[in-house]
Amino acid sequence: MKSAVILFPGTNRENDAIKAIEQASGKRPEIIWHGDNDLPDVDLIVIPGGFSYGDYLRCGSMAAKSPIMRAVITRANNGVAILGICNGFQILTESGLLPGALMRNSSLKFICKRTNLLVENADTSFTNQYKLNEIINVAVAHHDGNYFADDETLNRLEGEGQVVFRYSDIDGNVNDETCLNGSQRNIAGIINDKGNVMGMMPHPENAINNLYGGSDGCGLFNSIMEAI
Amino acid sequence: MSIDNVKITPEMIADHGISDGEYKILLEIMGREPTFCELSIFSVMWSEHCSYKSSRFWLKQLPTEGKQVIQGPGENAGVVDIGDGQAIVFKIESHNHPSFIEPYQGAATGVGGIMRDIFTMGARPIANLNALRFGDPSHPKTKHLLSGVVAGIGDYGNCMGVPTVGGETNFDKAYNGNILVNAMTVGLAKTDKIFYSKASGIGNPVVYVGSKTGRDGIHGATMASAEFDDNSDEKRPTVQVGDPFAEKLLLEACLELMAGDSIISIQDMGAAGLTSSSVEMADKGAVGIELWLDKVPMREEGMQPFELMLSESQERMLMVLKPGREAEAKAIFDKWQLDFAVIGTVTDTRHLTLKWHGDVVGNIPVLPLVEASPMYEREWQKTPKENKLDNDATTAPESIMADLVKLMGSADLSSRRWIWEQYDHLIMGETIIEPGGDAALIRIPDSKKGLAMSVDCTPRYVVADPKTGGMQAVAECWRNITATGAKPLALTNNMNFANPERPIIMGQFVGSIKGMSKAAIALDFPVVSGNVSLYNETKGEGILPTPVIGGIGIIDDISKAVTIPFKKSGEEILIIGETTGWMGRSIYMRDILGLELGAPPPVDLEEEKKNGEFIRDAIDKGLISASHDIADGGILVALAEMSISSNIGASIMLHRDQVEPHAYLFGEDQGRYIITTDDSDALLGLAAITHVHIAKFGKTGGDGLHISGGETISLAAIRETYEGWMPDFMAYN
Amino acid sequence: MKAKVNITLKNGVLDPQGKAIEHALLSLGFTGIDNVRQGKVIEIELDEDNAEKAQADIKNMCEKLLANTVIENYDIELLG
Amino acid sequence: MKAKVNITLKNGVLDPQGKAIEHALLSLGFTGIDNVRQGKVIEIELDEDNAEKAQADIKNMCEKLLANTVIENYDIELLG
Ligand SMILES: Nc1ncnc2c1ncn2[C@@H]1O[C@H](COP(=O)(O)OP(=O)(O)O)[C@@H](O)[C@H]1O
Ligand SMILES: [Mg+2]
Repeated sequence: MKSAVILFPGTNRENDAIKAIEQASGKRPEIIWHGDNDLPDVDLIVIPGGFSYGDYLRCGSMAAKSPIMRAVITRANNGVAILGICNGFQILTESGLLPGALMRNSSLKFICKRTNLLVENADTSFTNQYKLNEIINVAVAHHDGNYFADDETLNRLEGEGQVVFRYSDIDGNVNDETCLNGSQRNIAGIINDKGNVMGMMPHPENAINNLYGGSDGCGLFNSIMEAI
Repeated sequence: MSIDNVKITPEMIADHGISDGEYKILLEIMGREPTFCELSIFSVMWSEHCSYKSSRFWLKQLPTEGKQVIQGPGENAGVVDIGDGQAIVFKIESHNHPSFIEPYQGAATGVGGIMRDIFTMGARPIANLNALRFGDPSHPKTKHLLSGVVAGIGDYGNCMGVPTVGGETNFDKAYNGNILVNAMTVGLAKTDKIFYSKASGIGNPVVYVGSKTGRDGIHGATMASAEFDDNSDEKRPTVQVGDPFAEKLLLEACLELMAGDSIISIQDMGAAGLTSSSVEMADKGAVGIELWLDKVPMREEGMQPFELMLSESQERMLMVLKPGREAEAKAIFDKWQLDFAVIGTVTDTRHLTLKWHGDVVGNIPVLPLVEASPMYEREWQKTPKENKLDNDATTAPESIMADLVKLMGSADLSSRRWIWEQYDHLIMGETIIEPGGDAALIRIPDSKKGLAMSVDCTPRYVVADPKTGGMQAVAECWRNITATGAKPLALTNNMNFANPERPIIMGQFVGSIKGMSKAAIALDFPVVSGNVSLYNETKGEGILPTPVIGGIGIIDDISKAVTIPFKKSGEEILIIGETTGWMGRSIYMRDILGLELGAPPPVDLEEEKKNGEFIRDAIDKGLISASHDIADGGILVALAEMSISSNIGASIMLHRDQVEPHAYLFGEDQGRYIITTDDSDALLGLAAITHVHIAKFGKTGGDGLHISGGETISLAAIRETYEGWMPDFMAYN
Repeated sequence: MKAKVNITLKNGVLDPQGKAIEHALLSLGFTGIDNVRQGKVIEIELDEDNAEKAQADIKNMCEKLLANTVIENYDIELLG
Repeated sequence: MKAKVNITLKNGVLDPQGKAIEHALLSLGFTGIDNVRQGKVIEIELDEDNAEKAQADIKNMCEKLLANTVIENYDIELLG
């Protein structure tokens, strides 16, 4: 499996993603600079976490307009698997590859903590190694993860099984109390209608190790290997 | 007319904080009247902040040697060998005054500054810590300051992608008018790729990189050393704004350039900006530097030479490159969208020569500027010793568990989760022990090695007995690192004190240095870097003496590291170290009885060392399943923390014949650990051989803390107050 | 010519910042306040004297970058 | 009554956001732009008909919460 990780000025979780991909695939992804116009021939493109362009103006807004994103959009339309994590998710919504927007956390504070996620769709290229309604434990680390879309969009996402992860408790309860950032309907991760572009705020790439941090994130990277 | 053609008046001299005596020396050095720009340079270089004039004499007494030390104090940061060709580069630095004036930006730029000190030496920052002190929770400014400082530290470190893994936070009315924000950064470098500030090579280009220069914080360095008065709110425009995004780019660009071989020397622009960086580079290299100030990238119009020399605009570096390597270096900074400008050259004059569109506006001999910088051996007075408190003076409580609940929900002992959840403590994916334990532990990437880190100080001990307090701070830091199984390697320190011109304050400083030195020698825990912040005093009200110790240690195999949560029910709980029930200056005395009396607990360095070595050895042998050092609040607080973090209760037995129960449970004797094991025979055996005090204390299990034959309290009740205090306190802020 | 762009959240879009400010004001003891919303202002100096042209340029900037039209409205003021 | 508070950075205070926006606009191909600054607008609905009183209230809110007067200026517009 060949993969690429996109690097913007201010990206800072690229090595975490690279480690996770390398661990799952045995192959190191290529790092692609934001100013490039072309992408190599790859099966997976990861847009990692961080503060692209300082997260100034709106998170992900400037990265979404960078030259490389035009190439990413083309690949997305051609069906290449694209995963945006955290800032990557924000960039995907800003570039229109995923619906909605990520707003400031309702607490207004940056929040770094482990949380449970309910896997609502285990039938995607990114989640096939999980079971439906499985609870996984991964960390979030963001200031702007408060997912917003209008009701029509939300209903459509839910109706089409495009909501992949929701913030929950250990028993899978999804409610205001388990919604750590104010996201509508506890949405933590969504996928596009074609099933090849996924965005999520939590960090599976920081949960790939049994000794620390847990290994619940492995399923996601293994799923991609399985699908490709 | 340029200000540099203006005649220097006595008012200007006074405004620059230069005393009559100092001005005389200045005239001798210059052999003429200085220009305004020169006067400004002397002013910042001779400020307390840059010259360490009150502290230098005493700092020289700190032990700085050890076979692990690659670079001690005197460079941007200390460097310690951790084997395998790798080194840890670390330092702590204060940003106290700026954080009081503008907590968010003050704290943020503090973090930015210390990170630059680390990566200017060629190390990639891999962890941040911070030690914070605020005023009384009921003081009207405390909430605002706490929320701003934490957000500032978080936003800067989070954006940089460096995990903030540890720290400490205290509240005391002594900090009402002077909070303390001490930030520590730990970086990883290769031992053969450490960069220093020493300039060399006559004719080599002096290069400016990073953000543009504005009128930020002009006279900030002198402000940082001046005692506050009621007008300090007026000094506001000197606040600097941090741009963590620019710093992230600067970090990546510098490390990329450092991977090659074009840099001769490099120095961050911190306090006193271009002045102190150029003087330092010239001084270290015994060369001169000529700067063409009109070439400095400027953010504002009409900037004058002295402003360029004094500006504290953030996110800038100064380097000397090998000749002919400018283009290669510029390409890297262009790629990262940062300014790059050749602004001068190395000369053989040993002068700092400043030119402005070709005209000389300053010409100062570097050596006298540095060497004649004042050094005062200020008068000092010893803090009178207090007697050991007689425990009979403390009345036994009605309910030990009710007092425990109170302590666990107090400002100083309650959970700091509200703070560290605002810090990305997981980025880089190597965090093994997260905030909330003793030391933080991160893995050294691609290895089995772990790096333990802690920052510690107990000011209420230091104020009662500076020497003991200094020893205790070092010992506690060492102990925290030891409790994870790591071997402490070296420390950095941040000396935060009130006005040193008062002999009693200077005495606190001197006592602390003596205590720290003694402990650092005994524990083979040398000082490799540090920072001094004096004049933390407002209208005669000084802070508690606060010598913060930041330490690092290494564990060779992270799979052996031990954490504080209990691991399972039915394990034996033991106390290592002797418990005499020392109540003087304990949190219990202060917060439950409202008394701040008596001598603080003595630090027996022999015992400390022996007990620590025992812990490390037992952890290495796999005999310990959970361990925690016993500090503020004594045994019972430590036990409660282990229980809460694991959700496993404990039953304990008291040896009533020895010490009164409350003194036994809440006393703060030093050098102790609380541990669990499933093989107590082996541990007892090992303790017997090494003559370590060890006492069986109880067993893990249940959903509460239970004193056999006595009270029980549920973990839920403790957790509620423990986790509740800070969120409640900070609600709607 | 100087332009000022006001960017506000669309009606119906949740405004966490506005809400938090409202809460904070209430807890500071202010009363009778409602519907607090936070937006952005961006000021730009333009090397363009023709107002119509400037307006068009800024509009273009808004659509391309300055505003996220999924959630935000913008309006442009030219300050001559 | 509705009030609008404009909050801007004081002159000479570094504006990293403005700087980044300027960069981004330039790299999108816009030219002739300079000195981009970003500020905030806060809109508040007030249960107060007396303009003078409203102005005083809002000023108080600015000093206490809305603006960081160390580095920011604010101005108040009442929208009747
Ligand atoms: N308390 C201290 N103990 C040991 N070294 C110190 C202490 N305070 C300052 N130093 C050393 O003095 C030098 C100057 O410190 P500082 O002014 O904080 O550096 P910088 O300007 O690089 O931030 C550094 O090498 C620092 O490690
Ligand atoms: Mg430095």
